[in-house]
Amino acid sequence: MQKVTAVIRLEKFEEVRNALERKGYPGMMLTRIEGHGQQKGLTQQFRGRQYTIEMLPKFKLEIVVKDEDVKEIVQTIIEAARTGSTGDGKIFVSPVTEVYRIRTGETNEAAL
Amino acid sequence: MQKVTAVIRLEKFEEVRNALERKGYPGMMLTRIEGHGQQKGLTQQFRGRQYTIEMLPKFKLEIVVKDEDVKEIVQTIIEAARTGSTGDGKIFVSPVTEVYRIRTGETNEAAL
Amino acid sequence: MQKVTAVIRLEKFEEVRNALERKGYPGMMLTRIEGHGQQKGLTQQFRGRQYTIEMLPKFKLEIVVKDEDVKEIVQTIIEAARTGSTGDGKIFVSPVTEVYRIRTGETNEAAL
Amino acid sequence: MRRLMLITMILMLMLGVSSVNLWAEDVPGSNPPLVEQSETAPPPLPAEEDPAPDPGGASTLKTDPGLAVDFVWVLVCAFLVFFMQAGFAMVEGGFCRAKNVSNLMMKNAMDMAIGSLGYFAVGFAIMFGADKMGLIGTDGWFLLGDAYDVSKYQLFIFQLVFCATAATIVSGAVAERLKFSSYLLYTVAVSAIIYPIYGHWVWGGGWLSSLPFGLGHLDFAGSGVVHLVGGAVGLAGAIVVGPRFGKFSENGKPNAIPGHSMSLAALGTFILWFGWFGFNPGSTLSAHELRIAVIAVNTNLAAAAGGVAAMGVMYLKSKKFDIGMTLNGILAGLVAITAPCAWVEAWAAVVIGLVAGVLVVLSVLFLENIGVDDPVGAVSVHGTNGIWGLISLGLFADGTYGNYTTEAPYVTGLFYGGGAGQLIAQVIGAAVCFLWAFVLGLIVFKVIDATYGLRVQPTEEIEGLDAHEHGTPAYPNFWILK
Amino acid sequence: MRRLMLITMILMLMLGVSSVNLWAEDVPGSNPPLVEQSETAPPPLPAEEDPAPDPGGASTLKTDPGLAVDFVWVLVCAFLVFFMQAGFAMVEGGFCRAKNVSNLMMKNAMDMAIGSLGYFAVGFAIMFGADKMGLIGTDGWFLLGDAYDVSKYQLFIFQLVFCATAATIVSGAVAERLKFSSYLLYTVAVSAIIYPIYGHWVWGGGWLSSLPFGLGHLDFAGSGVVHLVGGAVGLAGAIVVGPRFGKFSENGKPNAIPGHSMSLAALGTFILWFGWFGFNPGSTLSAHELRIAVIAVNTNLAAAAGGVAAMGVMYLKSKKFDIGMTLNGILAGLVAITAPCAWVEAWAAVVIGLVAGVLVVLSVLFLENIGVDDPVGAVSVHGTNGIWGLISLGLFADGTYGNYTTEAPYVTGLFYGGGAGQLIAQVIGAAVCFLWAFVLGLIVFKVIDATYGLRVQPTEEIEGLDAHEHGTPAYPNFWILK
Amino acid sequence: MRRLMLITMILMLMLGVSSVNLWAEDVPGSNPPLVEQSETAPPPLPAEEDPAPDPGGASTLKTDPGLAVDFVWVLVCAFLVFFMQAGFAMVEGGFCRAKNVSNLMMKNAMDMAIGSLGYFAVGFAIMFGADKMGLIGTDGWFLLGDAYDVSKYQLFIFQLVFCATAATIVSGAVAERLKFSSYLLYTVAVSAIIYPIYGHWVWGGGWLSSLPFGLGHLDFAGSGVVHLVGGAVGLAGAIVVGPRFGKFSENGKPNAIPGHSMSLAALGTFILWFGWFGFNPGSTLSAHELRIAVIAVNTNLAAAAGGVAAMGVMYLKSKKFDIGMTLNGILAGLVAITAPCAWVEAWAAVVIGLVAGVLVVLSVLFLENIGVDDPVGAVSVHGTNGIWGLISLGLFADGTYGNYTTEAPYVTGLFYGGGAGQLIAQVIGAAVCFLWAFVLGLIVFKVIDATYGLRVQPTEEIEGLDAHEHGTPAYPNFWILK
Ligand SMILES: Nc1ncnc2c1ncn2[C@@H]1O[C@H](COP(=O)(O)OP(=O)(O)O)[C@@H](O)[C@H]1O
Ligand SMILES: Nc1ncnc2c1ncn2[C@@H]1O[C@H](COP(=O)(O)OP(=O)(O)O)[C@@H](O)[C@H]1O
Ligand SMILES: Nc1ncnc2c1ncn2[C@@H]1O[C@H](COP(=O)(O)OP(=O)(O)O)[C@@H](O)[C@H]1O
Repeated sequence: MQKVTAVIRLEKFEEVRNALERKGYPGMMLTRIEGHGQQKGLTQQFRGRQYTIEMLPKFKLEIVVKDEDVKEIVQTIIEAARTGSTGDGKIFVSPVTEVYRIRTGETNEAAL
Repeated sequence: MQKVTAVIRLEKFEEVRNALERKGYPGMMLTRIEGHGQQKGLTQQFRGRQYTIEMLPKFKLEIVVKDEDVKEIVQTIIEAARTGSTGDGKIFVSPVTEVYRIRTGETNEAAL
Repeated sequence: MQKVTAVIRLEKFEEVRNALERKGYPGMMLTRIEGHGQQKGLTQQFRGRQYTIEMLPKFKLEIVVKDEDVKEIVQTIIEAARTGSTGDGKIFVSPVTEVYRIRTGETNEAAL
Repeated sequence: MRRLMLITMILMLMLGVSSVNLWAEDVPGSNPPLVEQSETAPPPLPAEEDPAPDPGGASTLKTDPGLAVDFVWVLVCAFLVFFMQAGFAMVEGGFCRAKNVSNLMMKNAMDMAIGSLGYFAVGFAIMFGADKMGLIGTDGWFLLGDAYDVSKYQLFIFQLVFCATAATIVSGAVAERLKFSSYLLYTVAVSAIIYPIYGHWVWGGGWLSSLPFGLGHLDFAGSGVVHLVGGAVGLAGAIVVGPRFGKFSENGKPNAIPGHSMSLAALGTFILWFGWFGFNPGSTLSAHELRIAVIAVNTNLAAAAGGVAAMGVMYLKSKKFDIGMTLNGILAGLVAITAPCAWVEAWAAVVIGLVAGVLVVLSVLFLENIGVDDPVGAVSVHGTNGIWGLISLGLFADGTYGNYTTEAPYVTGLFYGGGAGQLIAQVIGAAVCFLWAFVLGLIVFKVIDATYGLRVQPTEEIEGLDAHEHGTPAYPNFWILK
Repeated sequence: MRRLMLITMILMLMLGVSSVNLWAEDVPGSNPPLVEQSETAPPPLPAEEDPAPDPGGASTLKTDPGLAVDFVWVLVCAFLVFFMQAGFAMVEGGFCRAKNVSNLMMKNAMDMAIGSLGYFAVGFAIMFGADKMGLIGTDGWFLLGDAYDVSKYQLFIFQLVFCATAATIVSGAVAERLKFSSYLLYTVAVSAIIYPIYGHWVWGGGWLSSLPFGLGHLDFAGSGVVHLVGGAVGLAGAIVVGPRFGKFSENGKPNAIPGHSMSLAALGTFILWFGWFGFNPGSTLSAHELRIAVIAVNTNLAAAAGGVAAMGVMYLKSKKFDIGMTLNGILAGLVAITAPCAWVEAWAAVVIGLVAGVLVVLSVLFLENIGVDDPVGAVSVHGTNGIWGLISLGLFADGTYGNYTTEAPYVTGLFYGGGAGQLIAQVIGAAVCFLWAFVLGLIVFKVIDATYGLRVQPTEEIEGLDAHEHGTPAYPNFWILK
Repeated sequence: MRRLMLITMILMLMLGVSSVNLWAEDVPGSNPPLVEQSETAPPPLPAEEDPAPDPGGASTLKTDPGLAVDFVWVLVCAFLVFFMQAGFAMVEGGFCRAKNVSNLMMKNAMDMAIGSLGYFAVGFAIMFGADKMGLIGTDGWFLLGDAYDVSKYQLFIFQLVFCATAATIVSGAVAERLKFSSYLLYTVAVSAIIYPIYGHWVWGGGWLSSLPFGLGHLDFAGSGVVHLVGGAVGLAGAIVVGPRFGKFSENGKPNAIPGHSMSLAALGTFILWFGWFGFNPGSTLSAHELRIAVIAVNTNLAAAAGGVAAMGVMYLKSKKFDIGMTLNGILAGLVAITAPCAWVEAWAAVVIGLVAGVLVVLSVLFLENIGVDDPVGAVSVHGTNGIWGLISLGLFADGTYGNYTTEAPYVTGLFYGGGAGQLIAQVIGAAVCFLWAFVLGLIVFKVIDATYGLRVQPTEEIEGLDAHEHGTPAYPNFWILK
């Protein structure tokens, strides 16, 4: 099994979630992170003094899926999350060796 | 080494932590996430207009342990976190290749 | 490719980020977590009743890099994040098999 | 549409002018309400043959030592009304999202600031200056000259905080997407023109106060002058600027966009309730009208009843005790009782409040269903219930209190055997008020939109007005979700 | 236990009745306190041969033009007391968890709303209507008939906000687990029955005010009538509903459950302190008692001393400057000075406040140690210190001020050579007050529990009342931990 | 440096003493301002041959029944000023980081509490006791003896809340790094010594009020006595304690440290604006000066103008509508108008406010550029604009109002043909005020630093004062970033 980790824009989350649900992948973990990449920060100011927010709010989405589903998931996310400007985010795929469902004790693909 | 990632209910965290501590695994990272799975969302309303919260608050627990400890850890978490209703969460195991302790520079199992 | 995950003190983040940037690794995900390890908790009180905060606020930094860069990254983080007291944090390295850039669809090392 | 608006306005102005011509002489007892005072308290706005202006206050006091307590009363009430600005800021902030809170705080602070200067420069003169044909006042600009007088200054501070209230109501209706600079322009228009002109018609001795029905159009503390004006301009603003991204699904179904802090919203509601005790009882402009006690009781009971009714209706509908709607219900009760507060008794205040609580729920849901996005319910609270307040006066006035005086003629409504006269005056006033404010509001917002741009860029709206227009996120230490 | 309660109550009522029989004629100077006024201010509650009710206020003013300033004073003070509702909402909200904040805001808004209607319908009549055997008032229902009078309305609004305060105190003690609908029921009981009946005994001309000790039981602004009543009902509620999940470990050790916002808690404390300046000085019901200045000073000094003492004690115990306890200490000082505020001098107010600050710390820790979970310390602040306030009056009253009048007989306590008479009256009153409110509270909560269910489901409590009872999380844009 | 300070202070004291010797007899009309009253209101501070102290108030009222309304006015205004404590708490809390909010709340609560006790014990006696050589008052300790009098108590409560304001201003300037216990010590010093002595010089009949220029140094409601004193001590504190970690980069470049809640900061600003309506108009100490209406108008317009100017300047500089600076601008306008509010007309108030808004921006940026870290801008708001307020009085006073009286001699400034006399008196007063407060502040903070330690440990500062000094994080349910 694989974990697909996607960093996306906050405002794209609803679209991504709906797209994934339509494809039948409801399970996920959503984390609010701050990201940094090529996107340039925002200049802000407080009581007349300027500063730059280099870290911008993003959502990190983690979905554990069967190996064969990775391609489709990645494709679905890319389509739903793309705006074409810097800051659209990235997707990382990494191996998962075991899965358990706490409620039932089922394991691995049965637990997904 | 392996990373054990467990998604659990907020209110189960204390029990899980105590159970782990009793078994001698104090090190962990706790993240507040929003999860989605088979558990159905909550219907809420704001100024008369209803909406559904599909993403429910969960804790994600990450513990890096020696390969041989994975079984016990998983078992401990499952026991402490189970309520038997949907939304109890899942556990994922994934490989970790190197570990460093920042304070001392120790590495791998010595650093756990 | 590898994911370098570092748990560091909140107040060390700026230094670590600057050090990484100087070395040319701008991309990262930052998550606010609560950590537990050897560092002992803080005794707090509310309306006269004491309690201990066992989980202390930390930042988790995740950086995905080419295999050959792992050493340097780890070294850079260790140097910038160390204070020498318990609670300095840990670094974990784990494999990443695929990377995609959502904006362009580029993959793997080209997407980093 | 523009043509329609212009025509309406011209018609309305003509109606005003002709009414002056027709009625001005016919109605011997037609008094500019605020100028009338109980015998113990001499008029704050002196009559034609003004005594010399008295900036120090010594000679004014000599004419009536009882004025000391009147000044205390009016000033303290004005301070309470001022404090309502904080209430509006908290309610609006609480009902909107965290990413726009700095913006809303700035809007609420600056409509008070800019509104103060605008009303000081021209608004007060238009509203309370020497009347011209029942339409407009014409002196007292910048409080200069004869206006440098303790009585005039006293009237000014009280009226100013009312004007600022009218201005601030709008900010809720157009929240989370209006450009800040456009908001400043709009504030000038309301505080210097839209509000004072209409105010002159009712409180400054203008034509509405001399309508030949009942005792003329009456509005004790401003269900119409303040709240309906604010609500109607807000409706115009919400229509012109359009709904927020995400408020309506593609199929037009309205979505909930929950506000970021119920504690601030509740605090704001309490502050408004508190301030309303200055708003309504203070509008006697005299402590020698002991009727202030009745006004205070009515104000409180209507608020209570409004909250209970709104909560009840929502509970029947959804089996939830809806906090947002309940708070709106409290405010609806307060708005509704504002016009009739001095002329009704306690049980009637309860009834007026109950109706207001039901109306606000219906109005909020109705407006959303027809595609109007009013993030905090300002139009329903202040507009819909402003109208209800004006009308309820014509129904429930019980004939125990006169036209800002304890002397006869008393104000009597339909249910107390006063006939339909007062009710007609109220309906006319409500209609004129809504039309005036709504049409002028449309014009102002359309003009700003066409010339300057009314709405922020989409990315600015999505990332929040705070980051883009102000550079200052409201809660930088917290992990914010939306 | 029920049997015990019933017996206690019957005994208490008998005590009341017999005391009326025994003492009513014996005590020639026994005045219903609020009815008594200084010579310059005629009584707001007219005597037997009432003049015609005066809804407009003109004829009332004619009887005494000085009433204008009295009305201003009483109304402004009533507004300040009203504002305390916001203070309670903020303190309670701040001291509880984020997941229950919408619920607490609703409770605080609705106890004002429902309480207003209940007190309007029956409470006021019971408390201040024509006395029956020293036990209960019997006219003025719904403010109808003769109650439509500016003086009656003035008294009503002032008393109403006191009643709402008593009601709202309880919501803190039962916070985070009581069903909202049960809370509404309870509010009706307190505002329409428990509070008004006891209030009648002390302020409405009832039997406690004619106790044959000292000048009868005295309670200037309500350490007993308002705060101890609220605190004792709260204790009953906290006992019946039981502690929150997680408040006590399996071994019974109490755990801290930190409140979600110290800024709101502090804001609430400041608002309460501010409102108390209406609560205490306003209770003269007359601006012609210049003693109001002394009352204001005492109120402030007791608050200050309470805060300093609570902070000091906690610092000695834990080496921390404990904000929660310090804020409680300030409120404790305010509660304690409420009864004696008009009868003591400044240094005594400081002493009373210092003792209050120590008492509140001991009381909070004691109650937790015996298993009572009072999330905000309402019982310790209002109950424990309500008792202390009543008693301190019997100790420190210095013989410079009479029974709501500047005329003799003056109130003199033990330390000023007045003997034990007043102290005895105070102890009796405190005991009766506690018993009455605690027993009635037990009955009300037990009955609700048995018939309707008092407490929410465990999952609702764990996930928060906001999500389940109201459907509206208080802070949906923030990443919440608990 | 210490030597310098000592010399300055000695010089200053000598200046004071000699001025008394030189001028005391020369200036026949030199009145202690607060002692002077309009004819309708007898002096609250009785003259030499005191009538017997009157704790009950009956005989005082008999001397003048009009006092009832004066007492109401002064007390209500005192309550409003008290409420400013909540405003300061919210502004300071909002402008600082979440990890220090409990600490700031405690500071704001305890400077009121400790300040109350300090002013009660010695401050009031020093400030308003029988004058000794124009330097210091000498009776009324602990409000005992002859001070047990309704007029004295009334004066005490009003002055006390002013004293607390001066004390609380400092907490903003030294926020986020000062030890809490040191703060308590400092509070005692300000409320018992620094503030009362200077206050005596201006308001207690001391030497500055009898300067032989104009009508002596004038400061209507305390731009100098309250705000400049607070601001100057704050400056001393900020210098001695040093900047927060991270405020300046290694190269000395100042960094922004954003505050944690703009909604609280805005709320606080509204509360302060509201409270200022007690601060300024209430300082007549008499409702029989109808000039209070003018004062209220001026107060409001200066605030409005200050906000607009600060926003405008910042917009020109950065193209952002800077909320923090705008709120500071509003407060700057309020501080500046505090001294001249009774002596100028509306347009001048607008000008004074506009200048204040510009000054505050320049001052904030300047102080940061020279390395002073004042987290909330207290020095710029209260110090810089306190000076401007004092001076503007000498420019704009328009000769319509006298020395706390409507009687001549009137106060007239440079622009109204009054010559430079009053301006000179103002400049002298401003210089003395700044020097006195700054030097004493330096001494106090240096002494605390040397003996006891002024600043928390670095880890405490990094992890937050809340966790270490109080044990109570302000927002434990939220995911906090910094
Ligand atoms: N090497 C990396 N490791 C981890 N996260 C990364 C890395 N590079 C980018 N990211 C994440 O992806 C987000 C988007 O990256 P960015 O470079 O701004 O977008 P784009 O690639 O579309 O231009 C960043 O905010 C960060 O959270
Ligand atoms: N495929 C998945 N990938 C990642 N996280 C998942 C996945 N499925 C479930 N989860 C996480 O586990 C949580 C519990 O899942 P759910 O299906 O509600 O529980 P249960 O399996 O007990 O019925 C979810 O809230 C989500 O955070
Ligand atoms: N086994 C582990 N698995 C996951 N995270 C860990 C583990 N051990 C430590 N951590 C993380 O590292 C942080 C620092 O650990 P700690 O033992 O306090 O530091 P140090 O090793 O410097 O003494 C912890 O707060 C926790 O978040």
